[in-house]
Amino acid sequence: MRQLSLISRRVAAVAVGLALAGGAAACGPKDSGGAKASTDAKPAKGGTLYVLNNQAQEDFDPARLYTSGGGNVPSLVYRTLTTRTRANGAEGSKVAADLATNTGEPSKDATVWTYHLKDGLKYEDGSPITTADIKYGIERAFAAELSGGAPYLRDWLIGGAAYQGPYKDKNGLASVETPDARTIVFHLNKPEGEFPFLATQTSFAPVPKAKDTGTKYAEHPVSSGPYKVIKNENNGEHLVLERNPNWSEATDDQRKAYPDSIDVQSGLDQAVINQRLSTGTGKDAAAVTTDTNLGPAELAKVNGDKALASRVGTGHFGYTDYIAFNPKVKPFDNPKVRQAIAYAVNRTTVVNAVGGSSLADQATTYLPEQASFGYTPYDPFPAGKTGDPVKAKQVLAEAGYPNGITVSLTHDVTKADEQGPEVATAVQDALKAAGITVKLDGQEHKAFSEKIHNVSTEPGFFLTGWGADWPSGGPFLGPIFDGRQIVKDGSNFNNAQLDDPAVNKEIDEINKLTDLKAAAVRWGALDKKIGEQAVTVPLFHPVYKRLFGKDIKNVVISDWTGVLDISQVSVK
Amino acid sequence: MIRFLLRRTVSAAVVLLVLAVVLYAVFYLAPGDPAQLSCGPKCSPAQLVQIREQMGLNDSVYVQFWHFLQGIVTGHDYSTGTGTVHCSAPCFGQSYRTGELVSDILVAKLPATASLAIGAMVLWLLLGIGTGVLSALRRGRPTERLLTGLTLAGTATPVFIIGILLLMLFCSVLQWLPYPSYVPFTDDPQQWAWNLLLPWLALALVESAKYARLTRSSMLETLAEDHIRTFRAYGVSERAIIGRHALRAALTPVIALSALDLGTMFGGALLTESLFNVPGLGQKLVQSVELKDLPVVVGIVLVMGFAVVIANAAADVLYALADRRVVLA
Amino acid sequence: MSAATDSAVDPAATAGLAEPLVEVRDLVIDFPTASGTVRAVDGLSFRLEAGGALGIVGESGSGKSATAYALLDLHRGTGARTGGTVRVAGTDVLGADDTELRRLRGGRAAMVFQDPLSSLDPYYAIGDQIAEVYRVHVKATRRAARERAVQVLDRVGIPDAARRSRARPHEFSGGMRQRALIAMALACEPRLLIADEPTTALDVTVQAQILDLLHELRAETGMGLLLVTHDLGVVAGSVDDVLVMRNGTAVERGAVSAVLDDPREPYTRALLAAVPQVDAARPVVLVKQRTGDERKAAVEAPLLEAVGLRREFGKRQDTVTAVDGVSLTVRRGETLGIVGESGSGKTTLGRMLVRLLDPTAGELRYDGRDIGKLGDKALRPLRRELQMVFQDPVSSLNPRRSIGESIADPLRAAGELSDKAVVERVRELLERVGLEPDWYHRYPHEFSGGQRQRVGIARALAPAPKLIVCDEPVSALDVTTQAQVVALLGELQRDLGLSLVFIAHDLAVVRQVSDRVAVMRAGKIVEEGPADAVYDSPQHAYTKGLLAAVPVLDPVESAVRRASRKGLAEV
Amino acid sequence: MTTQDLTAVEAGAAGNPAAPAPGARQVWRRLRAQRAAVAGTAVIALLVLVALAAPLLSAIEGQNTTAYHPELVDSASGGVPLGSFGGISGDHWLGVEPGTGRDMFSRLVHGAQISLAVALGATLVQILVGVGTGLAAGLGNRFVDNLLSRVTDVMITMPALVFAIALMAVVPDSFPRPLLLALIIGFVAWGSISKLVRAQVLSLKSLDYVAASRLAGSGTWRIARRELLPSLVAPVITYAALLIPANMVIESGLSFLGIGVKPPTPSWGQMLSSANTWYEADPAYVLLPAAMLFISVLAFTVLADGIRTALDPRAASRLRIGTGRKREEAAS
Repeated sequence: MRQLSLISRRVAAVAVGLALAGGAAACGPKDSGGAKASTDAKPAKGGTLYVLNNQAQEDFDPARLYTSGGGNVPSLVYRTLTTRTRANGAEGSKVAADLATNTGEPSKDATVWTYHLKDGLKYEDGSPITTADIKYGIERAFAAELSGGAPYLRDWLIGGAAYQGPYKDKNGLASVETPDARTIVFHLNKPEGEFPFLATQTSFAPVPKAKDTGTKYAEHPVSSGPYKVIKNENNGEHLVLERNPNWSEATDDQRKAYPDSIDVQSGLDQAVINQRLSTGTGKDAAAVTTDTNLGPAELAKVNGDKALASRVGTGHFGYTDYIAFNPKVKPFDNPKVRQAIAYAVNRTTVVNAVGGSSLADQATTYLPEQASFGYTPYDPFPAGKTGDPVKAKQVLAEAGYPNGITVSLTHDVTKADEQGPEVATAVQDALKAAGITVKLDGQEHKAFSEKIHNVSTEPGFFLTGWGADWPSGGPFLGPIFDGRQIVKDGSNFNNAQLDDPAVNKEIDEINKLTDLKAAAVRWGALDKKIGEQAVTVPLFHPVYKRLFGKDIKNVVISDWTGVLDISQVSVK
Repeated sequence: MIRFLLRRTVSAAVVLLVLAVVLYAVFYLAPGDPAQLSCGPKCSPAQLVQIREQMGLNDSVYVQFWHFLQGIVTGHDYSTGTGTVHCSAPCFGQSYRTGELVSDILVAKLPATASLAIGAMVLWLLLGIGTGVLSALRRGRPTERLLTGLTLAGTATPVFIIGILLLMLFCSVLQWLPYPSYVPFTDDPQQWAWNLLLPWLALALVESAKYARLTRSSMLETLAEDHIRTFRAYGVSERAIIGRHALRAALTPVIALSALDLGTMFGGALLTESLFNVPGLGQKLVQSVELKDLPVVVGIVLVMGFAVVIANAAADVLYALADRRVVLA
Repeated sequence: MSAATDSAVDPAATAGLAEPLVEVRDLVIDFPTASGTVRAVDGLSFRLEAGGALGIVGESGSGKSATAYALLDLHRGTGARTGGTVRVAGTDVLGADDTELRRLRGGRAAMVFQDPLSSLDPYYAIGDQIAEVYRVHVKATRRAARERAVQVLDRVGIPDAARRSRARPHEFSGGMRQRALIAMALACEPRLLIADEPTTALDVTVQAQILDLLHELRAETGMGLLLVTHDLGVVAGSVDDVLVMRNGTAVERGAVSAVLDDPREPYTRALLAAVPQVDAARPVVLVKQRTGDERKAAVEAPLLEAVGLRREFGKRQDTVTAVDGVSLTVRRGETLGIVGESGSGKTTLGRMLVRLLDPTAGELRYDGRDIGKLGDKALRPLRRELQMVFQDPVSSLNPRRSIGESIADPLRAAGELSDKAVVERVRELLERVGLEPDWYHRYPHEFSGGQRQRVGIARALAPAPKLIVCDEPVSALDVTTQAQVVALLGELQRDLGLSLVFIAHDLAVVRQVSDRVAVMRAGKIVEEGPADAVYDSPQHAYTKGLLAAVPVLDPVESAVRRASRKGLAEV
Repeated sequence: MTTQDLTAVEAGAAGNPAAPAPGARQVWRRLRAQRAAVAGTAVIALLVLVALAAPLLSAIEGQNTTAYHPELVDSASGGVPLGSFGGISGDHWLGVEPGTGRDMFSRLVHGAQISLAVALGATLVQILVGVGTGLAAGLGNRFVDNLLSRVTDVMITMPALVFAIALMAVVPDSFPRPLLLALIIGFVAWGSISKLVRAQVLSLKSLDYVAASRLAGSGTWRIARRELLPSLVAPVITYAALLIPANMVIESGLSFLGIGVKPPTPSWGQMLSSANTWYEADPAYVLLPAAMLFISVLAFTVLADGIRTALDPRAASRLRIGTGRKREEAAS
């Protein structure tokens, strides 16, 4: 769960051949949370929780971690100004105060945010946590040595773009003020009503300057959370966490911290993880995974086994896989062509290609089906479950191609990838019926991602997907459709290169809102408005199925992460 | 002997240097920006510039390669931001992606690879020599034909097919073994062996076929030699001839070949490591190639190349020890 | 002590005698081959009394080795079929079961093979190998067996036997290895020693030593000896009786003196006539009658002249000097013989003379011009004038090209003749060397060794050379073929006025063809002079030793020489 | 030499020690005499036929490699095929692929095309490069020999799979994949054949007939062409026959790792890699491509064995030593 956005998910899916990591977890609006068997049992303190993961907790440094809501394992060690609400389902997609007394006090136009620390906050060594440490932690995230974190600080904080981190620039970042040890003030260069979401990220964790060892800090970070790092082997491959005696439940109403210690073993094959969790012998009975989904083949097995099925948690994560168009490339400059494709798409075969209806929901909206994003159902080009080739043909004829058309679809060649050949072939197969001949242009996945995120090489018709860094419409729609976020000389995510003044204006307007509920409604409306332009064809939202051990109690899967939250899990 | 070692060292160094140059060349031709790799997604152009500077990527290829060579010979100091960390010689640099020292990665990944390679070798030698001897003893009989068929099938089977079939059989149908998941020897020797059993078996079945054929054919070749005729003409029994004279001669190439194979196994068992999830060098290499994490790739390949070179020299020495007629040169 | 008896001998007559050591009756050996069964031995019968010595002589393909193998039934399990009866030391060999046969093998009858290097296991110490064999037949401790091994090694004249018994075969010289094999044979005190071409792979001086050793051992232990060889000279001094074989049957048998002095059968006679005699001067018929002018020209203008020619192999301290400062002269129309034992550098020298090898130092003057340092290109026009005939008729012809094409090679390379003319010329050459012109399109494997050597000669002749270096041209051939090829060479030289350099280890052959002879040893020429002078009154001790070691056909002379060798050794 | 050989030669029977490598007809006869080799040849012939006729066979079945059949899989259970043995039916002779419901038979027969084309292409490249460098090293001067030998060492040292992976990552995606695979496999695994050729050349060079050819005034090129190349044919063919199955294994290995031909082009190794997790839910999905690959590789191996025996009955063990390594990397 280190990285959540598109590219990072691909990076996380490192090796070809090593099936890709589930990356995101899921939380479900429909049937969120864990299975019933475990929710009934009463959780108790004690024992050791084992976490079996595929991806190592690499770069376990608060500055380098790219997490959503502070991550799962990291959030056991790093407390941040705010954090996500540890609750099942939609409730779990809200921001909660953590180190701070509340989720933040905005100025009127949401450009200045002020936080106050709670009383009695201590590090693992007993020393007090101050806002200066939080400021230092934020500054560290700007150091080139500690690259890898999220870009928002750089984009939002005044002077962030030029700041080079505390090692090179001893003066510090002026836009983060600490008038006293308990107060911290952020000055933003534009209104950001969603700043409390940002403050959940690990870069908002305190780092005592005296204990900073630079790139080595990850080996022995100073804990502010309920657990401290006892062992960090092979760059996060094996982490052993033990209870931090200086953490106090009284200052933390989110983390439960039932187990006495937590052992995180990574680098395991996903099949092995699921195999071990399902067998559940010995220690594996007290094991969970935070990054491994049930695969299609395993699902086939689990579905036939009731006992096993009761140990599967379902999650939905805010993610959408879609067809993207670059309207600068012919014939996709013609909206009718794009619409014809939208009509022709067969979402059933597409969903089957990524593992079937248990692992993906058909999508017609760009925003995920969760209230916090502002989900508003719409389907501007109804294709039904299996596509509408007749309508598609008709629209294509209107576009001036009565005899069909030949186009090239760029996709990732990585097997079983959501942008992989199976999905591409499904699209190809469906469009054939509408008279659209699709040639497949498969690319190695690294080349693919470089190609589609560069405005000069971006193909006209390709598969891609997007997940937000926090459960809100802002990070979901902004990077993709905000015309100001078209990046000419770097990674560009505005695939459609949409620069619609009306859309831009609306985004700015919503960003000023600090009432997130009101904002969500407007994001939903904006989504619909953009959707009608047919610059994308949403295909599906992935669904996640997580297996957990026999002894696991108090399974909580929020709509924010979709993963079973290990700060809530009990093994006794 | 000393001259032999000296010459071998020089030629090994040349081979490894060429390898490093080739890799550098290949990866510099490859599209992709290491800074991007380190920076992660949504990296701003300004940030990229800083990172390039920090990683020394603005230097020319030659300068970077020179620094790399320097690091191997003299070690290297890296800034941690707050201080420096010394990477002692031979220093292969830092991972572009995670900033880990490549030497640390190598040290971390080597035990799994070594466990896999050495265990498999023991098994394949036992299986291979046993089968070879048996088929030489039973030559011309149905047993030999059966064994010949089996070994032929063995040489023809890609290791991942055998691997999948083994998984199917032992983990799914019979459920005798857990789905293999590497446990370090130092943690639990029994679990270590138990979990490596299938990968060992998969490699050994494929490899032993080769050894069985080698053993059998060199035994048969030896059996056709004049000195065997001598011992026959002196009334030495067939069993003694096979067990003492033919096997002895057959062992020489077998030992030499197994040294070579052990060397290549250190880098060559990509598929086995990948299939059975053995967190070794091969697996790491595939991942790093995919990510174009050049320092890690170069480090691992050099270690593999080194292993092969050592194995080659070892094979020659073993050969010479086993067969005194051979002069080391 | 006449051991060889007729198969038709009255059984009653022999019944009274003690059972013979070896008795072979109607032996038939068939080898199945791809193209049908080949009968190697066809109804052979002979016997050997205890303590007797029988020589079996024949050219290749006569079935002599097959017969020797049958005495221990080494054919068992090879697919060969044997028929008739073979009794050795009281055992019915062909009928014996494996255990009984094993008891005979090495215990009562031991065998010594031709190639002593390949006949020993390279991986074990020689002493261990002997001990192993010993323990098969004698119940003894490991230690006792080792002691026995040292004992027999000492007996066969291995110096410092206790230490040397720990050496492996490759650390021994050829002669020592053969001694070791004999020691192995002696270990169990067999009643019969079968020696299959025991000296063929050895140099002449070593051969003499081994034969002397066998002689001594026989006298000492009273064991019977069956000596199989192609060399009548070897037989002459070593056995009592001889059996001449041809095509699997006995041609003639009798006491060795009788057969060699007065052969009854034409085949035996032909065989004897073909054996070159070291003490016979060059047959006049081969010598070209030279006019006075020619002689004078020859003396004045040497065709090829080597001065201080030297050749090293290897680098730095591994350097081996194969030819060490050789100076010699080849005159027009004459034959220079070069004799030497293996490793003397004669082949290296020969190859340098035709510039197949580059001299490390020294000068090589052809027609007064130094060609020793010419590059490949500059050499090419000269190539045709200096040709070579090679030793091995197998490797000297490309098996994938027709002999006509091989011969045509130099003509085509010169590029002077039309295709048709080339073919015509090749046909002429084939005829000239005694082959059918129509064999142009045949491939080497269709020819016998002698014929192939003729092809090689034709190829050497093709470019009309001035000098041909013949490197052991007849050593791979049977004695009768050998004589024919030698005759052909002489004839060609006479007709074409060629200069020849004739390199050989066989002193007799060299004497037969040479005007002048150079004796080589360890890369140097130790003696040089007119052939008769060198042979009849050798000056250098090495030459003397060499000549003394040559086996002679006369058993009496042979015995005299053995005695004189003993004297030489004791001096 | 065996006792038998020796005595047979003695008897003038075993024919000629100078027996040339047998001619084509003789090889064919010897090959035909080996039942296994005949069977291997038959399987290969069938395979080639299947590969060539793949579109036709699919058409006869009435399917193609890309059509999705969502109705044939259980979408809620991860897409496991409905019906037994991976959904075998009259329409889908070998069932369908889990998830997509694509026709297995079509994909398997099309997979034969890739396997064969890449293996043969790569072998061709290996022969060209290997013979070229081997000849040059064997005939060239010391410098050339040393240089080429070092390069060859590097090629042999480098695990072929690793090199292939690295190269695959560098070449632009527009390059046709099967051709690229053939080229890359060919260019990373020619080391051993080069060594073989060099060794052969060195030993042939010392033969008298080559010396005779030099005396005849032939230049290096002429000697190479006339005297050496014909003698290299047998060992090179023998070796090449072994390389084909080895290359097949490398190709499937690369595909298994996910870097072979691009999907949706079907390839056996690729199918195996996705089938890897399915062995419990849908064993047919694993077993079919595994069987195809196994049978093909086995057939080629058996044929190679036969060819070797036919070309030189005694060379078997000698050659063996030199061939194992490259293949192992591919196989492991």
